[in-house]
Amino acid sequence: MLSKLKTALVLLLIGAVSGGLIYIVNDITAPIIFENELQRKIGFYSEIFEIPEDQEIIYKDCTTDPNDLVPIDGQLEEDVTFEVRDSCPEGLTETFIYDKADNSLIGVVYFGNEKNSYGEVGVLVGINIDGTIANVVISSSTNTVNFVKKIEKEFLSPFMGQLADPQLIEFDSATGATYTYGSVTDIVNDAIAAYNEGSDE
Amino acid sequence: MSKKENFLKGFFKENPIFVFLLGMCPALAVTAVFETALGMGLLVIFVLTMSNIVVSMLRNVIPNDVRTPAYIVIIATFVTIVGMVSKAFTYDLYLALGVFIPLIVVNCLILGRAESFASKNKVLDSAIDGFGMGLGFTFALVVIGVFREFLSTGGIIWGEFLPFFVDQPVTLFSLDMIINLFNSDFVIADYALNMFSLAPGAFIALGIILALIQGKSARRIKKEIEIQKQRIVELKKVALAKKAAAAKLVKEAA
Amino acid sequence: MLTITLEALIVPLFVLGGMGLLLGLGLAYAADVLKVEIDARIEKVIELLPGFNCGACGYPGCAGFGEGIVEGEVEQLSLCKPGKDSDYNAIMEYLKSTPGPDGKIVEVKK
Amino acid sequence: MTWTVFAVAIFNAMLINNVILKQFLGICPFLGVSKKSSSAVGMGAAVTFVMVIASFVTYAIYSYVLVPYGIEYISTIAFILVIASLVQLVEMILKKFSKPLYKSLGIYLPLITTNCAILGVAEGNISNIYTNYGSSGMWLAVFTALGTALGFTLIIFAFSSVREKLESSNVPDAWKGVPISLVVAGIMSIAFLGLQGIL
Repeated sequence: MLSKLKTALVLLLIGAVSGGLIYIVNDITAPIIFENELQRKIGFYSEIFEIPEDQEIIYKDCTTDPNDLVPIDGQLEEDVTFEVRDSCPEGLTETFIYDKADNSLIGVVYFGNEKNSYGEVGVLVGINIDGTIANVVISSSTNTVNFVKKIEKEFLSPFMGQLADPQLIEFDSATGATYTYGSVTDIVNDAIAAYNEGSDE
Repeated sequence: MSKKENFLKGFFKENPIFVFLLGMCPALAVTAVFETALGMGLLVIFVLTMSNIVVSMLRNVIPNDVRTPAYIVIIATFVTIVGMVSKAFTYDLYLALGVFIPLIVVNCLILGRAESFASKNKVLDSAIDGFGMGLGFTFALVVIGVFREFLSTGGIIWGEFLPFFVDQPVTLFSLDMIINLFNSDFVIADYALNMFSLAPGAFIALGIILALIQGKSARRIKKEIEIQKQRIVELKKVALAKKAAAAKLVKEAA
Repeated sequence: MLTITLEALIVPLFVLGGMGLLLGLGLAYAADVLKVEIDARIEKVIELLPGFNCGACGYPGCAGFGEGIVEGEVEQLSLCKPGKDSDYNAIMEYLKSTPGPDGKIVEVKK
Repeated sequence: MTWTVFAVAIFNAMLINNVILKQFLGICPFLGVSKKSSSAVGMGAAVTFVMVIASFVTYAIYSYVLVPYGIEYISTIAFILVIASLVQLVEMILKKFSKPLYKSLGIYLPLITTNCAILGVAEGNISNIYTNYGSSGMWLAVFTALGTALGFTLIIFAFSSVREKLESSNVPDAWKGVPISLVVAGIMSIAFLGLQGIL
């Protein structure tokens, strides 16, 4: 019995030490991970709306309490055409981007994630305040690297400047990488639908 | 075995992937691009060295009954730590490797080294063994990664997943550079063999590399056998000549 | 930066430690209750094998390969890819010097 | 959740996202234990058995221990510890009480601890199923595990049958053994690429 107790005690000690070690490392890295994700997000938003580096932005997300991330002080402009909804549109994350200096709305970004036969694609669709598409960016992907690169280079820029209207939007019909591009167009369609639904209210 | 031999054996003589066929899952899954292969290798080097050191330190404490669970806990701790660190500092690499970071735990190379080397040897030797084996593993991954990335894109790019030393991704080498000396608007990526970045290409690329290695060793063995045969033939000749001479002597004496 | 609170630290410590204690006791107890007498040579041969459990020999793990060797199914020890000459020699010598319960000696090639 | 959801989960995990040919999990036993089709079937059965049991257990640990205490970050270590101990226990029980069952199934069990398919499915279930479906995710996870395991068995059996034929064919020295087998696996993978886009 004593030897069994010793066996169990050794496992207990190893388990406890590794638990403590992992806790400490997690404690050190968690804020860095959080900060990195924040920076990444802001980087993507700046890229979509071509915001210069010295201009600071704040954003309001439909999933998280915005006060946790960046405090918004002052009043929002009254004549903004959208209402910040309580819940996200189905399958998308809706984020409102504001200029920090005067709290004016810059645009809306929709983030969608779709699974296809090659893996997953995460796409950010930015829509300007005048209703045109600002940019479409692939933020994360487990799809074939070459296809994604090709799409980023050739097939995302045609979206820029198009009016965000389900009837008018044009997609490229002939691309080599059908699955990846199909996922991108699905998310763009969803985002436009969500945008029109939101702005009608 | 000297310390130097112990360190170098992982590269060629006992290369985990090319010779022992251990740790094949990452060798196929994360080698579509050279950089992810290198990143995976670096993580494995750290885990293998650290777990070898700790297992070797505790080799007299851990009871035999719970050897495997104890080793697994030690390895899993370091794997969790590298997972967190890579998420914090190389987020793109973390995303690209995905589920294969936690799966380092069940890489048979690491548990195998703990069982077969670290549990029987001193701490320093185990550390050297772990580091050398990890380097050998990384070397093999990088060879496969370079092979596949070159075939599937026609070039090698640095800086997309491991953002060290450069701000923007840099093309280290590309066939474009050579072809564009003669023909100005040529893009190799349009003619590249995309299959090698997909699942079937992984199997076939590894098959080709293993066949190259096996072919070389097969030829060497064939050569050795031939040399041995020749030596036997010569020995026979000498023996025959001796016999003939002896017979002659007998004859003359008679 | 480092804000380690004792309450938060205790949770992973206890969960992993508790799991270790529970599983360790359980396994040690089960090993006692569920013990099966097998040929002592099999255990020794398994110990002499590299222990990678990679399955490259075509047998189900090192245990299967060791059993195969002692039962005379295995023709060549070099099927075990991670093994080295020193491992093979050790196994061959051990099997030569130790006859089984029925007095027979197992012979295997490298 | 209806039965179609489960059927789709099985079909998807078994054929479209095949664990070996698409996700590259469990390659070690795939190359090692496929020289004879009888041992391949044994390995497949052992994997199916453990994978289904493990998906129940990991679900329980994840949602009743890790999430309530907010320590999801130790999931890898907790999962592998429990799976490894469970496998060892099942092996001991089989060895004690049923010799024929041990011969056909139990001897493959130790290999499970170094088979990344088991832990890979458990880890994948966290990100794909538990976070999206919550408490109703258990059965979906179990059926995904079942489909994955069936896909593993199917492929390893088909592959071992091809390898048995390859043994007796005249292959150049350089390609003998593993290299030609890898090319065979690559061709099988091309065939399974054709199933993509069905769902």
